[in-house]
Amino acid sequence: MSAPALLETKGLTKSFGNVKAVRDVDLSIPRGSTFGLVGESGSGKSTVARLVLRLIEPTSGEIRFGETDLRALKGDKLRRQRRKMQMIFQDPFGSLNLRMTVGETLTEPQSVHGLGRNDAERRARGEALLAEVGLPAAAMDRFPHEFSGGQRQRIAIARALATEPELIVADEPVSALDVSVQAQILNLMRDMQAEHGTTMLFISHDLRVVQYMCDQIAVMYLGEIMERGPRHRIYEMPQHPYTQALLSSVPGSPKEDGKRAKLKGEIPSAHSVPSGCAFRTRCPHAFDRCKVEVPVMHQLGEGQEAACHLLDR
Amino acid sequence: MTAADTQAEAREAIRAPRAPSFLQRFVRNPTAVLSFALLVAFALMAIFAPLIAPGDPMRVNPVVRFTPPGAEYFFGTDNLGRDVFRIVVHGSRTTLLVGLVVTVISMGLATILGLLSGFYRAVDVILMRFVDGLMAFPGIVLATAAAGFLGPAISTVIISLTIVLISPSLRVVRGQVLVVREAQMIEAARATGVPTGRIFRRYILPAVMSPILVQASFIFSAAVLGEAALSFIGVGIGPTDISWGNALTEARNYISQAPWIVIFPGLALMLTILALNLLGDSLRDLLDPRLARRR
Amino acid sequence: MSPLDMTAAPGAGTETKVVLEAENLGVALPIDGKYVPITTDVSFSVRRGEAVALVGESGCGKSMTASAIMGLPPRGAKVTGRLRINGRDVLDLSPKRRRALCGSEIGFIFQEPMTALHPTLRIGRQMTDTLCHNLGLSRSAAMTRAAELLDLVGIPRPKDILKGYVHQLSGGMRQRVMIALALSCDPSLVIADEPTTALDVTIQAQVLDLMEKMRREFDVAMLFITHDLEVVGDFCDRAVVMYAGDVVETATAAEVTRAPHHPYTRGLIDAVPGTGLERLVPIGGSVPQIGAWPEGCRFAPRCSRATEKCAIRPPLEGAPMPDVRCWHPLTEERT
Amino acid sequence: MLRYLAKRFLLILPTIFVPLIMVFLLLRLAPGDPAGMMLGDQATADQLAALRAELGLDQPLPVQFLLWLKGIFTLDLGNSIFFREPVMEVIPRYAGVTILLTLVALTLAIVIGVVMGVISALNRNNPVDRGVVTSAVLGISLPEFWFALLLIFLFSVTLRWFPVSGWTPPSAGLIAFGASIFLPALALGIRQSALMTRMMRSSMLDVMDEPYITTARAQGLPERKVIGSYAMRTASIPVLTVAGLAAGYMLGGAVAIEIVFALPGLGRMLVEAVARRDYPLVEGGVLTISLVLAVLNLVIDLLYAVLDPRIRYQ
Repeated sequence: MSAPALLETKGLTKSFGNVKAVRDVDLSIPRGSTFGLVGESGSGKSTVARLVLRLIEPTSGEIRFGETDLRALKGDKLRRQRRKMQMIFQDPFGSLNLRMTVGETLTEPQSVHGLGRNDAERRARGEALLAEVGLPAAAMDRFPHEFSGGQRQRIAIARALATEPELIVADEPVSALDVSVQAQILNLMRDMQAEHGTTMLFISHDLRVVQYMCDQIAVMYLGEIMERGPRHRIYEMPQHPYTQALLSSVPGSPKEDGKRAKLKGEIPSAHSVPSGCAFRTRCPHAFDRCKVEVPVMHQLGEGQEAACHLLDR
Repeated sequence: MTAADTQAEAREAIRAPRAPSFLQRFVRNPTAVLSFALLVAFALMAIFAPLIAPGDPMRVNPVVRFTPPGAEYFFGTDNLGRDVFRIVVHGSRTTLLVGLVVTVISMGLATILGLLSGFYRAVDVILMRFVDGLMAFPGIVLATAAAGFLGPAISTVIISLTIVLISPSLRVVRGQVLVVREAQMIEAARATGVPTGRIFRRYILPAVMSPILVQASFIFSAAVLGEAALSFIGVGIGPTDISWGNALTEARNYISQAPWIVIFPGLALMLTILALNLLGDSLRDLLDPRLARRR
Repeated sequence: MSPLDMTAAPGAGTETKVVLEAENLGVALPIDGKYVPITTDVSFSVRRGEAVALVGESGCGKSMTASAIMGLPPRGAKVTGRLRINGRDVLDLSPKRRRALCGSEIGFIFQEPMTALHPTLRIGRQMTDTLCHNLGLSRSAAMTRAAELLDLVGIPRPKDILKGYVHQLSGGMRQRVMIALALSCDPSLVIADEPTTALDVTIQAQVLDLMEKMRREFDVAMLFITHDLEVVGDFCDRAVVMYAGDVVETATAAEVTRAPHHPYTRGLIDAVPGTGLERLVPIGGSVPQIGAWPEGCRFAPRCSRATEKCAIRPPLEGAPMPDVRCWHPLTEERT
Repeated sequence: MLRYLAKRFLLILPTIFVPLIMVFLLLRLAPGDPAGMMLGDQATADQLAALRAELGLDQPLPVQFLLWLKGIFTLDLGNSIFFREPVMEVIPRYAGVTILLTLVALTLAIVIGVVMGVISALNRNNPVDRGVVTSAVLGISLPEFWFALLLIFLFSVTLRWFPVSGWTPPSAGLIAFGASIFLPALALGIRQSALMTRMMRSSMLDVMDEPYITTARAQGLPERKVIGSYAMRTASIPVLTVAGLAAGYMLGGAVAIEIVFALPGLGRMLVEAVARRDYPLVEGGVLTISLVLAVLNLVIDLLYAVLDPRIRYQ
């Protein structure tokens, strides 16, 4: 908890035209931890992933990576910074170059960042990476389409590890996989994280997966953080009505009056975010104030915070 | 211990057998092989025309005019007693030359402009308006007007066909660049820190090459057809040059007496175009990554 | 009896009539000139008022089974075995009479309502086409009925929605329209193919509630196809677990989700993160590809309990435990 | 909807102006003196100067461009050198033939394309389908002027079913008109109908695999209705998209067809004007073809919006 933050954002905001996809997001990810970002579609969680990696340009806000001001980096400096921060995508088929062998895929990050003294050394490291993710060295000369979905995601993980990054951002890394394979990849990522001490930003819509993987969790809704805190606080004593509803909507959760749904209505479109609290149109406790005033974060102890007017007293 | 676990979990054969290479699949595709062979045959015919049908194809011999096809004149003779076979063989030179030059120039330009257009918004807006304008407009009309101003000659045909055919090619290349540009592998490469130049070379160019190759065979066929049409209406190559289209210009007046003068040059033309279209079709099937993925 | 004026308490006095009965149902598809089996020996039944889950991972054959029951398998498919709907053998019906069962006796709910509803036809037109054809209603009567149905599934301003197109609706609304369409001709069997998979959690809960309400009101037999065991435990009465084209286990939903007997079902449960943080126990390897199933027990290569005996394919009935296709089923409760 | 139409209209402007600008530039930038070419060797210096002044060729290029633009907007395209009367009076005499020919050919191509495409798709991979696919490939490779000659040889010379050549306007009786336009329209439409057959076939195959077709079946609708009103509705949209391109292609193909069948159309007029170096008439011809195309494309865009509501509501 007291570990210094590796990644920190302040007031991170991104607009696409007149759609505000992400608004005022403050994150602080302690070094060596796994930080979970959960939310439904339109919550802006994947946009945050791309913003902190500077794959898209923020409209405003700060991003700090350790001592580095990421927003100040440009061109080649930014590119070289990428050695320290890598990404794993949802679709292992789309994120691999189908025309490159696994070997090329694994040596490329090393060579573009000047790691390894020669090709032989980089190739040896590629084979070591494959072994680490549980694939035989024979895979080096194969192409991505010769592998199953789970194996491809292993290759993507190996690629992300190739530069020994300090931060890995994983965007829904298991949601394209079958349940039985999903568990393999989750375990693999947990092991990697433990072994290398890598800091991880883990993005998912699946609350159970996030609970399994993450120490710190932030819940997003329509581009804003509703609640954040350590895992046990979020899952055992959620304070924000949205977090509560989200957790009790998971299939298998106890029903009230024989009903599963705790929320009425649908997620509003990002084009027309409600005034005041973004969640108020679906909130069972909404009152007049929620319409006019954006709630601020309330400190709830142990690092738990929630943005809701109900917490005022 | 965890590594052992991991390996046990991943224990699973890499999906064998290895996918056949492009060449292996090409050879196994009868349409591809047949059309390619036909094209090679036409190319050889053009190259060795003086050996296959020696003599001047324009030589007039009124004594034998309108001789039907037979052992002496395979394809018969025309109204001036010229050997139709010789005309067909020598005519392939013009046709294939124009087709090749137009394809190379227009595809080359289209690739460069298409890549630029896919990456620079300003270039894109201007080029695409231009392409929209040219795309719908009938190329023959434009080429006819051009021939009027520049005079009929091979160079005129090449210039006007290139102008006309660059638009559809540019569209194909640009469309593909736009698709590839949004592909997740590009974002992944950027996130890894791969420099832009390398992304261009290793990621984008290989991905747009296949549609370019396919498009090239269709452009080739369109150029062959275009040259023939222009020559046929008399605004293509000069009247003293030989091409299949030219041969048909006069032949059409004698169709009732000597249909063979019309049939053979046209047949050669059609076979060439057919071979190119079939080659394009089979290349498209063979190069489609979705099909390759399906084994 | 119209479900709209239904007053009887749900479940009261329902005779347990078998609506759907599949016996050794198999589907084979022609691939490269040979028939490759996609499912084999699928046997189960669904009674009136009951929700039965067909569970499994991708490629297990659950969707293929569903399309075979609908009579709409992919082109060239060969369907074998027996299939009875409301007591009638349907596999040898003529295509026309088979089609007549669709809509009127069987309703279908798809995973992706966005693509399952026609993009350029008004929603009203799609609903009335169905009502007119199956129930012989006039266009205007069908329109009134369609509006009632939309109201029933909780769609506000049904008359406006009927005039609109699918792309104008949100994901949850689309799935409500789909449900209304499936129920429009009062079928006795509803097949739902992953109806909530594409939806967000909070919307998924709403749709599951709606489906439960509709199931009771229309008193239908429901075949619920899903990959999510939690949804099975939450929504269904019984479950049929499929793996590599086979039924591996049939039991009550509670049994399947808490104390399954087949090692594969157990593996599926252990592979999903629960509330506990203990290390997940994945199933090694991955699902075999269609046409490349192992001989004998198809799960054996991934199974920790496999022995030499597993080289022989276990039957569903006649192995150590009834309704479990395994030579070494898990017998004791695991805690 | 109005916004969509306005946008389409703006997008069509380049279709009119790009070809015109190219012709404008070609004429001015080509080597040699246009006035000299038009008048021939015997022209006196005074005659040349007079013609240059009339065509505005004595002005600097930007001024010429503005004058030219003004001419287009006021539909004052000058006088035809050969006919010695305003271009705007010459053109209408020829335009009707070409427009009729193109419309008949386009209709023929769409009807053949849609029918054959659907038949082919519904018989996927059986002999009927293979037959259609093979004919379509042959059709695409068929040079239309050559096909026109073969048609004349077969139907006019050998069978004597149709006149060899010549034009009968619709006012002279529909049967005679039909007889005179059928072969030219068939020759002009054959390639495009083959293209549309392929398009319709693949689009139909795609649509038949769409989930909403399965839904329609799952609702118990009879197959005839599923195909006729559910599948064809969406499958025909891509065919419409290529209809605009096909129309352009046919206006061009009409040049050769008009020559073969000796039809007094714009295409033949254009070739003759080029041969006579009648530049104002050439420009007028190009302008007319551009305008016809623009109108056709607007009509197609309108149809598009009718068929696909997703466009209307954007």
